Formats: sequence, structure tokens, C-alpha cells
Amino acid sequence: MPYAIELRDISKRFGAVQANKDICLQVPAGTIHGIIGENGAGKSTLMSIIYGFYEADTGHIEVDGKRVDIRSSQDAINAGIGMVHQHFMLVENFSVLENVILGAEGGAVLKNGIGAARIELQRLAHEYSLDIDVDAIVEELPVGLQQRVEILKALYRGARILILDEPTGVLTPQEADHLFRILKALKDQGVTVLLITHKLREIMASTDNVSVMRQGEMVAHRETAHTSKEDLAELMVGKKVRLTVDKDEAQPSEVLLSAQNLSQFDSQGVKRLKNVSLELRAGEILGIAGVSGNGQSELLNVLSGITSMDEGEIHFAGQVITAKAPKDAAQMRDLKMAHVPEDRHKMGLVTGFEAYEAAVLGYHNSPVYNGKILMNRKVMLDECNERMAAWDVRPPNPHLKTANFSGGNQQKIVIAREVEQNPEVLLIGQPTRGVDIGAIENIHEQIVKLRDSGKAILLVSVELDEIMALSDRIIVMFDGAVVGELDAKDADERTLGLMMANAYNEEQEGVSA
Amino acid sequence: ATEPAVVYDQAGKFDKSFNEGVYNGVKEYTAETGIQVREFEPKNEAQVEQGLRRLAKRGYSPIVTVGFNMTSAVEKVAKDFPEINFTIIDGVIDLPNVQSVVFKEYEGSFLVGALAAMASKTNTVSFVGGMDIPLIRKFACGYEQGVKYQSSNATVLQNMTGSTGAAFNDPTKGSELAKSQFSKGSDVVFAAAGGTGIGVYQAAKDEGKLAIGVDSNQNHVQPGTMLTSMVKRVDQAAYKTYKDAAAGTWKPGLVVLGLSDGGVDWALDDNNASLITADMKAKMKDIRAKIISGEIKVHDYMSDNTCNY
Amino acid sequence: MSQAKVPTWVNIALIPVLNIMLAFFVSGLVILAIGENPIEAAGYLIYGAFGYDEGIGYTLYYATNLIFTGLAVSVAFKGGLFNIGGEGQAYIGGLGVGLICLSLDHTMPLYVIAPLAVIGAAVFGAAWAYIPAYLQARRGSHIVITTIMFNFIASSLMVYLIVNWLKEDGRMAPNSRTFEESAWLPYLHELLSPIGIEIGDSPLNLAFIWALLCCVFVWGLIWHTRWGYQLRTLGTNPTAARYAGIDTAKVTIWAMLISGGLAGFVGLNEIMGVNHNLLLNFTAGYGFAGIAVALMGRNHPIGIILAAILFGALYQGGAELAFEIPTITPEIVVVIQGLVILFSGALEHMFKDRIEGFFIRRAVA
Amino acid sequence: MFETLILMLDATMRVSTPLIFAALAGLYSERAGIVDIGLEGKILGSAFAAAAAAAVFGSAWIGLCFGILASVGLAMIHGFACITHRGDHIVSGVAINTIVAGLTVTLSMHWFGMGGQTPALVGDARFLDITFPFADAMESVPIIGQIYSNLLSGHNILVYLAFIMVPVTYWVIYKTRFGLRLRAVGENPHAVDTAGISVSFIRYRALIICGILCGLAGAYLSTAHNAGFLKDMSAGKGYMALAALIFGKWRPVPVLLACLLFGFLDAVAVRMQGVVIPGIGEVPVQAIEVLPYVLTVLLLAGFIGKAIGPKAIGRPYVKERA
Ligand SMILES: Nc1ncnc2c1ncn2[C@@H]1O[C@H](COP(=O)(O)OP(=O)(O)OP(=O)(O)O)[C@@H](O)[C@H]1O
Ligand SMILES: Nc1ncnc2c1ncn2[C@@H]1O[C@H](COP(=O)(O)OP(=O)(O)OP(=O)(O)O)[C@@H](O)[C@H]1O
Ligand SMILES: [Mg+2]
Ligand SMILES: [Mg+2]
Repeated sequence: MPYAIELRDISKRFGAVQANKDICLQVPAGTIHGIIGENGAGKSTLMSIIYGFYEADTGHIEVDGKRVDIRSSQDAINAGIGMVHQHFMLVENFSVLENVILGAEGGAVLKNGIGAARIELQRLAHEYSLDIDVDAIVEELPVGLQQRVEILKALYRGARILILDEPTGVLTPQEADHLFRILKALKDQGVTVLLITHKLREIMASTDNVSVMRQGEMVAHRETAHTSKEDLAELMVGKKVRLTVDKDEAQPSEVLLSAQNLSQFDSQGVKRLKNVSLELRAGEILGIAGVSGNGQSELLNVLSGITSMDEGEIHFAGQVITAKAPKDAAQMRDLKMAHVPEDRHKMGLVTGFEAYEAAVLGYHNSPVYNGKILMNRKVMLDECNERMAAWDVRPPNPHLKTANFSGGNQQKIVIAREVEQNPEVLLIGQPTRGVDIGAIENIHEQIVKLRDSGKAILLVSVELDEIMALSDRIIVMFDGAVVGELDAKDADERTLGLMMANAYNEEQEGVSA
Repeated sequence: ATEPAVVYDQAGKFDKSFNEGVYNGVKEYTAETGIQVREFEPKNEAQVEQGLRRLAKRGYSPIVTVGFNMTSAVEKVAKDFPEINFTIIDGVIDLPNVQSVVFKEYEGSFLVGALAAMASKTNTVSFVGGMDIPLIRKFACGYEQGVKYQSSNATVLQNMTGSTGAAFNDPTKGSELAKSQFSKGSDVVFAAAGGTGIGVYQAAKDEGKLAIGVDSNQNHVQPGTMLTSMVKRVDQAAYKTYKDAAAGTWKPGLVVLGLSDGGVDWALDDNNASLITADMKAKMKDIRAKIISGEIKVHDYMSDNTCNY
Repeated sequence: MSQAKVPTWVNIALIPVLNIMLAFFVSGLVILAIGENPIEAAGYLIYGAFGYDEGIGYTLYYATNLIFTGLAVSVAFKGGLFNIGGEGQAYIGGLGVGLICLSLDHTMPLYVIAPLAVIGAAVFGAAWAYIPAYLQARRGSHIVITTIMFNFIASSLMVYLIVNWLKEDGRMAPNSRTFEESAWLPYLHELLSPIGIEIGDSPLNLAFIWALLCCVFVWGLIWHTRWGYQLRTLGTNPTAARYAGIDTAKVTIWAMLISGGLAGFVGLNEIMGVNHNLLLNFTAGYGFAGIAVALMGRNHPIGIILAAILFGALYQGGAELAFEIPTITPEIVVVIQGLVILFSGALEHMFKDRIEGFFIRRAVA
Repeated sequence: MFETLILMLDATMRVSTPLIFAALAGLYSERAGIVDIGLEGKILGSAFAAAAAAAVFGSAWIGLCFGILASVGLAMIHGFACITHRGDHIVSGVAINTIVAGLTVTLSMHWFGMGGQTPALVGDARFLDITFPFADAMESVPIIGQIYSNLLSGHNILVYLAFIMVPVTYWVIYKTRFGLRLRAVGENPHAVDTAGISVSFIRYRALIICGILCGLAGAYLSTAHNAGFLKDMSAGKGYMALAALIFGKWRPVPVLLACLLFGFLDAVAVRMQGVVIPGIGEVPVQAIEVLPYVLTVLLLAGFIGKAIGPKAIGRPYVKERA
């Protein structure tokens, strides 16, 4: 039997980045095939090539044993390929129905197509338990349902091969479970599923086969039944992974920062942060775990002063900060709070600036860098040179544009900037996202060192391993609220996972009942 | 030998009206003598003076300048180049090397006003002015007097197109104004509005009304619609400047041209002959004679900035 | 591997020059199409602009206006704001100058009037930029649209004020009375002749020196002050600006105020320097030309001076060209200006991506 | 009084026509995500091309074709810059406006030598007014007859076409496949791309329609409302249409109403010169002229409703992760 899809020597280069290199892949029909790899390994690029979003530089694709020429998404759709993108591709102010028929309208005038689509969607909903209100406006739907629209879009176009790119990144574990049940049902109908993720749990739980990508190359293929998490992790990063950090017992002392009942609404009036309270002590690392999009970003933004809360108060450095008496990010910095943002490109850096300029972002008003009228460039340069040496930033050139440093080195510039200000409290989001393993170790060491010097650290990460390796105490967030807190010693993946799904208490009750 | 030159104003020499009149004089002179006249069309204020200076420096003389807008520039340059002769049309400068030519527009306007009243069947006629300045009010006032002289109970509707220079170059608005006047009963419209007039005449043509041209003889613009034109012989002013200069008889000072010396008049040619009855012609001849003889006194708006006659 | 891959000279010299060449080339085609010889035309143009004292004076006089509006566009642009309202701001700036001159010229000497006029130009220009700026910063109204609207509003306002209030009675032209000489900015040829330097008579006046000072001011402000740092942060990455605790609304408003003030200085050159009365439409499109100047000058004061002189030369040379070849109208300069905006602005990626790609590939290989 | 009103409305129809064409043109373009401040340039370019061709060939229809060609050509330059080369939409629009302002004068000077004008158009070289059947007979019937014969009858064909374009546009935008895709492309081009539809192709087609409509606006100015081309004859109509587009919140019927309002203000302004209103005194015409712009600013500031445009407007589409 021919493979549902087969890739032969696919390569793709973006400027100087070789995103995919000589990729070969064979996927048997009616299976769920997992693809794993670190950030930037080239997974999305590869899938986008299959889906005709990008054109490969070399190589070709076969579907059901026949070579197909995929030059556009239309070609891919015609070949029976559907894709659910990492970032949804929906027109937010359109209805579900309009989104589904977009590109498959069935005629120049909409009227007929819409009627037919209504009936077909009912059938699909019935068959795969993909219920949805087809007249709802997409932006009013919760994320899980938006993803459902994406799946429906693919199925409506008769996809026999369904690609899902990190579908669970935005889902709670329950929603994820529901998704996997749907995938199972699809598989039973003969649909072939390609599932991208870097969560090993999901791979182990739901796939038949798994392929591993690293730095643009396909480095291994395994049958899921015959491999293990550890094995896969090692394949992913290319060397034995040390998932622990050497650190001594924490010596927490006085409370440096406390927040009470923080709430915040977004511009649509949706409550994104719900009565969050926490305390942060000197000499400890408080980890915040949770699926991304459950209020962690909002919490960091409120604590650091980037946005103000709508309810609640923060006590910090002898100040009481409330919605009526807010402090902006600059004032919080003056109170010795530092903040490494989750997204260095969007927030932490100005990629058009030279490194020495980016290295004072947020502290640019400090008298250290300023004369009476003009900024003191020499001081800035000298300091930048020193830090680049101390933090091993490569290349150590303060005049290089920030954009031209690699991800890991950019991150070092940001972390060095915040840590070297000698803050009392450090907020740090996703410290090692997109950073290679060597740099990860270095960054983790620095964080622990800061803790040991008696500072307080609030760590937000979606990587459970990182949370568990670094934190002394862990808070779990779900849907904008704190749903649990535990000592790092008591934390394990299962407990945290349940808490992140807000299912821990239910399960406990179930046990006791 | 003289090297004649002309500087038009910013409306350009093809404005179908004032500048074009001067241009016709220039053409006539060139056709007759074969001497090329150096022409310059400035595009902004700074270029007016710059162009004048450049011409003066290269020794062009006499230089005819067109329009009151140039008064201050000509004054400056004429002071700096006392050996160059300047003629300014429609402006007055008191310098020993400048001739200022102005016209009794009110006399010509009176004439066409009377004609308008004769031609009107509704006893309502109208006036579209360009920019709202005393010069244009002078036209309007003369016109009104002419109308009332002919038919003392006639209605004269008046509109100005605007209060900036753009009002001389806005045919769209001209046509809208004319249409609104027609809707109020006017059936003869006199436009003293430069390029804006084109729209006025077009509207008259489209609605089957009569129109009166201005400055140049515009009877050919819409034959059959143009009742007449109030010609202001700026062409002659330019032509005469060049001729006199060549003959050595050019003199500085103020020159005022009116009906008696042919400086203003009404135009009768093939294009409008069919619209003018013998009776009208006779009456016009009579009125014309009376103005020249002084029997009819036409009030000049600019003498006291009012139109009380 | 992470070195800067594209040499700096490519970005600051090669690409801009290529863009301008293309604009000139297409302009040459236009001249050819109307049956004239582009080479001959270029000859007149260059001679007219640079061939003699007076021509140079005129070139620099036009450049003065363009430096002001070019700086205005670039200051706003550094903050990520597209100020298309230079025209209106210049117009209202001129009103400020005119009002000061009209009210003080009988009583005060130049050294009192001039500084006040500078302030008047800046304050009036800035005030006209303030409303769009405020609306952008606090209410999220798009500044491009509001500044366009404000150009029209400025134009109507000026007509109203001049025609109804400032026009001298009995005067034909809609402009104010001529100022006394105590309110005239001295011409450079007058300033220089006592010290033995003779340059031809031209409208070039003290405002030109002020324009150069403004360049120095803008350069220091943007690249060497905290405020400039904040402005550039806001312009390149607004999210990072909020992260850095920059009050983005305040920076936005100040950027537009400075931009409007700079545009307002056109009034100094035109009203106080050359026309010596308050008149209509003296801005003559300099506000829009400032966009081309800023784009071509890469938003850097040095670049802006060079671009302004280039455009000043086009204006002056273009007038000379039209004088010599009457079939070519000075509007050809407007065409060239538009083509420069097209090629160095809208089509900047056309060459840039290819050339940078070429250098990157060379570096990778 | 009623008669005056009818006449005002009659003038409003004439004055609004180019605004309606141009604002609908902007609607197609901006709904597809392309900001178009080049409306002005396209109107002017078309006005010139139409008048020039009509003068040469003696036919308004041939003029119209050339006007449309010129305008579509300019729209394609805009597309080439903004779609193909991901250029800044505003800069491209400014460039086009500037080029056209210079080029029309230069070319007309060269071709006709009349200081940047075209010869006056006569006879078939212009679109003439159409009188409805029985219009004369109906004129004496009060109200209905007056409306019929003075307001509805007696315009040229382009005026009627402009009004017909509004329901047509509504239908195209909301009821057809093309319209669905067009709206989608202005909201989220990525979604359109992954649905297997070419973003560029849709945007180019939107710009072609935009060009055609601006072509109609320009041709109307020079060969219907007026009789020939004059330098800068678009006189800010493109910007006013943009204001109407925003004022109508990018929807066909409100856009029509905005155009009519602006046209009405214009018609009022024409008749207001020096008119003294009892109790108020002389209202400066400038105050009326400026109203459309002031209203648009107020709308943008959120003082009278909220103007929220298509989400992806003005942003070049690049295949990158958002
Ligand atoms: N459009 C693009 N232009 C330039 N470079 C790109 C583009 N898309 C991806 N890349 C680069 O290609 C490489 C692979 O990216 P890709 O998105 O395929 O990674 P991934 O494995 O999906 O990562 P993640 O887990 O973060 O989604 C990265 O270095 C990325 O920066
Ligand atoms: N946004 C960007 N703009 C321009 N160039 C970039 C950008 N991001 C990355 N690069 C270039 O791509 C190269 C690879 O970046 P990437 O982040 O994938 O590096 P890396 O190999 O993952 O390094 P590290 O291990 O330090 O993260 C960098 O050296 C940089 O020159
Ligand atoms: Mg990915
Ligand atoms: Mg990396």
C-alpha cells in the first residue's frame, strides 16, 4: 500500500537560515504521525511546504504514491491536504459559516454555497462530534472552538490528510483530550493525521509513529510503541538532556512583593486576570505554571507596570499600587523591579538599535547614562563591552544591530541588562524560549545565583520541566486565576498537569468519595 | 532696437480672458513686425520677481506685466533697473520708467448691461464675478447701472465665485453659480471671472440661456450663446507699448483707457450677429455715444468703493 | 555567522542613488516624450541651479523651505508617525510669523521681532499639529487622515482670516499690508556685502542659517538625547516602548509638536524673508515635497540637507528650464519629485531586497 | 422654498457624483486592505486623459475609455508598489498624486499648448443631460412632478451610473464570492492565502475596480460636469471622497449618504457667498467648505460614533508568522 504522503529531499532556505534540509518522510495512510523538534527546528516550515504555503527549494511530494506538484495552498487542498495552523487563519469578524466556505464558495454568488455548507457542516458535526453554532461570529468564540472551525474548514474541503501544527499550545488538557478523541475518530475514518508538537506527553499518548527534527534536519523516525520520552528528548536536542539544575535549598526571608486580588479586563471587556493574589519572598524562585494564554502574560504586565490592573493592589518597596494610583514600567524599575519579558523581539529589544542602545532599554533615563542634556554614549559603550564579556555574548560587538544577534545571544543581552541592574525583584518570562541547550544552562545558573544573593524571582514558563527544575514554590494558573500552589518538592508532572487543567480538585474529590 | 518681453500672471497666457488678451496683442505685434516677444509665465510669487529681474538684467525692454498682482514686484525691479521700461496693466506705479495702464471697465460693463436688459425676456439678468475684489465689483456696478438704465425695474442677480485667486479658475463653481441664477429666472449672465467664465458660458449653453464674455472677445467660445463680450483691449495696451517703444514714443505715467479711445467696448461679430437685432444695435450706438459725450455718467465703484449711483 | 551582512554604504549610498537615478531616468523619458532633449534640459537645469551666484541663491532659498519640511516629516517619522500635514502646519506657522510682524513692525527693531517670529512660527505650527497628535495619542484616530483633513482646514481658515481680517482695505490681492523693513529678515547678500563677500541678489535670507541650525538641533535631539532615544524606540517598536516605561502618548504628542514647529518655520523664510506680507498659498506644496526630501535623505539631517538642495536645485533649475524652453513647464519638477517619492519610498524594496539578497548570498557563500 | 430645495438637491446630485464614484473606488481598495490616498491622483489623471481623448476623437465615450485606462494604469502602479513590492501605501499614494499633478500639466501643455488645459469640448465630446420622458409635461405637477422633472430628470448618464453603482457595490461586496474574499483579504490576508486563494490577485482586482471607478469620476469632471480639463481640476475631491469613505465607515450605503451630505454642503457653499442669514449674519463660506473635513475628524476622534476600518488595512502582506 502506498503511503498517504511521502516527502523526498525537501529543502528550504530563508535568507541565511536553512530551515529545512533534505527532509524525507513517509506517512502510512490512516495513522497519526507525530513530528517533534525544538523551537525553530523547522517543523512549521516543513508543514507549510506540504500545504503549499511555501514552495520548497528542492525535493518533491507524493500523495497516495503519486507525485503532486504543490505550488499553492489550492494545489494542496485539491490533493486532499488540510492544515490547522499554529496561529489560526480565521477572519475574526466573519461568521463560522463564512469562514468555512471562504475559498470553497461553490459559485460566484454566495447564496447557494451557504445553503449547501450549512447541511454539510451539520453532517460533520454529527459524525465527529464537532458541534458548533455556524452563525456565531468567530471572534466571540473561545479559542477551543476557533480551533474547531479550523478543523471544520479542512474537513469541509474533503481533506484526507490533516496537518495540525502545535494544536494544543492554546488548549487546556481537557480540550486537548477532546481534540485527540476527534483525531482518533478521524483516523478511524481513514484520515491521515500529521501532528506537530514539542510536548512528548502528547506524542506518547496519541501517535502511531513519530519523527524528530533538529536544526532543519529530520534526525530520526520511531514507532511510538518502541520509544520513550527520554529517548525522544535526547534525539530532539542532540545530546543527553539534563532536566535538573544544581541548586541549594532556598532560604526565603521577608516578603518583597505581595499582590492582592489582581483583576484585569481586556479591551473587549473579558476578564483576563481573576483575583490573583501572591507573595514573593526574598531568596526564592516562585514559578508560575500553566498553559500559555491563561493570564500569565497579563500578570507579568500588571506586576511590571506595563498595564495597570482594574482591581486589586500590589505592595512593593513600601508602596501601594492600585488602579487609582498606578505606577508605570519606568516607576517600577525605579523601585528596583526588573522584568525579562516573554517575547524579546516584540518587547525586550528594539531590533533596529545597536546592541549598546538596546542594552539600556528601560534604564535610558538613569543618570548613569545621561549628562545634563545629552546621553553619555561612552558610558553606555563601556558598560556594554563589559557585559558582553561577562555574559559571553557573541559576537562581542556593541555596535552590531540587535537583529543580527542569534536568539540566544539576544536573550543574554536582555537578561544581562535586567540582572545587572541589581534588582530586588526579577520578573522573568520564558527565559529560555528558543535558546539552545548550552545557553539554557548558563541562564538557569544566573537565575539561581540571583536568588542566592537574596533577591526574589518570579518565573513564568510554559515548560513544565523548567518550572520544576528552577522553582522553590509553584503557582498554577488557569483561565486567569490561581488554581493551586505547591512546594517544588511536592510537584510532579502529573499533579501539575491536572492543576493546569483545573482538574486536580475534581480528581481529589473523586478519590475521597 | 527694442527687445520686448511680457510677464503674464499666474493664471497663464491661455486663461481665455485677461492674460489671453495680452497674448493676442503680443501675437499681433510679432505677426506684424516679425519681432519675437520674450514671454514668461511665473508659477509662484518668488518667480514673478525672479523672472522680471532676469528679463531686466538681460536688457529686455519694454517689459509688459499683466495684472495688479505684479504691482509690488514690478515696483521693486523697476527701481533697480531705471533704464528698463515697464508697462503694467491694471496696476498703478508711480515711477519714471513705468507706464500704468488702467481701464474704465465700468463704461463697457454699462454697455453690456444695457444689452443684457434688452435681450432678457424674463427681465432678470445676472452677474458672476471671479474673486471678490474692488476691480470685479467695478464690473458688477457698471453692469448693474446699464441694466437699470435700460429697464429700471429689472432684477440683477450677483454672485462672486470666491475670495481667493482660485476664484478666477473654477469653472465648476462658475457653472453651478450660473445654474442657480438661471433657476432664479435669469436668462442673460455676464461673467467677469477669468477661467471661471468658461463654466458659466457652458452652463448657459446647456440651459439655452445667453451669456456675455469679458476681457477678450469671447463670442467664439460658445457661438449662439454668447450675446456679446465686454472687451477690454489689453491686447491693444500691450501692442501699443511695443509699437511706441519701437518708435521711441513710449512714455511713462498713467494711461486711462475708456470707451472714447477704444480701450473698452462691446463686441459684435459673426458669432453673435444673429442675436443682435437692428433695433438693439441702434440703441447700443445711442448709449455708447451718450457715455462718450458724458450725457450718461457711469459711476466708478473704485472711486468710493460703493455702488451708489 | 551573525555578522552584519550588508555593508553600510549599500544602504546609505548605493540604494538611494539607484532610486534617484531611476527617478531621473523616467523623468528623462517624459522630457523625451514631449519632444525635448533631456540632456539639453539637464544642462539648463544644472546651469540654472548652480551656474551663477543668483541661481545658487535661489536654489538655497528653495532648499530652506524644504529643509524645514523635510525635518518636520522626519522627526515625526522617527516616532513612527506619518505627518502629511506639513503643508497646513507651515501655513499656520506663517500666520504666526505674520501676526507678530504686523503687530510689532512699527514699534520694534528686528532683533526683537525676529526671535518672537521664530517663536510665533514654532508655536503656531505646533499648535496646528497638536490636535491630530492628541487625537492619535489619546483617541487612536489615524494621524495620516487627520493631518490631511487639517491641511484643508488650515487652507480655509487662512482664506477666512486674510480675506476678512488681515487684508488691507482697498487692496486687490488677498494679502496683508507690507511689513515695515524692521520686520524683514535680512537677505544674505545684504549681510555679506559689508564684510566684502559679494553674492548675487536672491531671496536667500537669514532663515537659511536658521534651517541649518535646526538640522543640528534635530540631529542632537534624535540621536543624543533621552527624548530622542524614546522617540526612536517608539518609532521602531511601540510594544518595547511601553515595556521600557516610555509614556508613548506624551512622546507622540511632543514629536508632532516639534514636527509642526519645524514645518512652521517655512513661514519665516517666506513671510518674513521674502514676501514681507501675509499672503495666501505661500506654502506652495513644500509640505508635500518635504516627504520626498525626508525619504530621500533617509530621515537624517545631513541627508535632508543634501536632498533639500537637490530639490531646491530642481525648483530653481526647473524655473530656468521653463524660461529657456517654454514647452517644458516647471511642473516637470513636480513629476520628478513624485517619481522620487515613488522609487525611493513606495518601491524601496524593489532594489533593496535584491541588492541586500545579493550581498547576503555573497556573505553566506 | 420647496423649489429652492429641489434645486439645491439637483445641484447636490451633480456635485456628489464624482465623490460617489471615488468613495466607492476607495471602498473596494480599502476593503481589500489597500489604503488609497491616491484617489485624488487617479481622478485627476482620468479627467485629463478623458478630456484629451474626447477632444481628439470627438467622442465622450472614447474619452471615458481613455480616462478609465489612465486611472487603472495608476491603480496598477499603486498595486505594483504596495502588493508586489510591499511598499508603504501612503507613500505610494502621495507619489501618485504628485506625479499626476505634474504630468497632466506637462502633457497637456505639450499636446495642446494651452497652458495646461485641453480644448473646450463641444457636442458629442461631452456627456449631455438626459431628459426623462414627459419631464416637461410633469413639471407643472406639484411636488412629485417637480421632483421628477427637476431633480430626477435632466442629468447625464454618469450621474445615474454613480447612483446605480451603490446597490451594485452592496451586492458585490456582501453577496458574491468575490466580495466575500475581498472583505476577508482586508481583514486577514493569511486566512485567505491558506484557503488557497491568491491574496495578490484579489487585491489587484480590487484595485482595477478602484481604477475604473476613479476613471468614471475623472471623466465625469472633465467631460460631463465641465467641458474640458483644467490644471488641478480634481481640487481635493479625492481626499473628500476618502473622508466620505471613513465617514460612511467603509459601507456602501452610509458612504453614499456621506457623499450626498458633502455634496449638499458644497452646493450650499456655492450659494452662500455673501448671503446674510437673519439673526446669524454672514456665514463665512469657508466655514461651510470646511465642514466635511471637520466632521471626519470628529468621527475619527470617536465623538460621533466610531470609525473602525478593515483590520489588515495598510499592512503589506508577507508570508510570515504573525
Ligand atoms: N518566513 C520566514 N522568513 C525567514 N525565516 C523564517 C521564516 N519562517 C521560518 N523561518 C526560520 O526558519 C527556521 C525554522 O522555523 P519554523 O517556524 O519552521 O520552526 P518550528 O520548528 O515550527 O518552531 P516552533 O516550535 O517555534 O514553531 C527558524 O530559524 C525561523 O526563524
Ligand atoms: N529577526 C531577525 N532579523 C534578522 N536576522 C535574524 C533575525 N532572527 C535571527 N536572525 C539571524 O538568523 C541567525 C540565526 O538565528 P537563530 O535565532 O535561529 O539562531 P540560533 O542558531 O538558534 O542561535 P541561538 O542558539 O543563539 O539561539 C542569527 O544569527 C541572526 O543573524
Ligand atoms: Mg512552528
Ligand atoms: Mg535559536
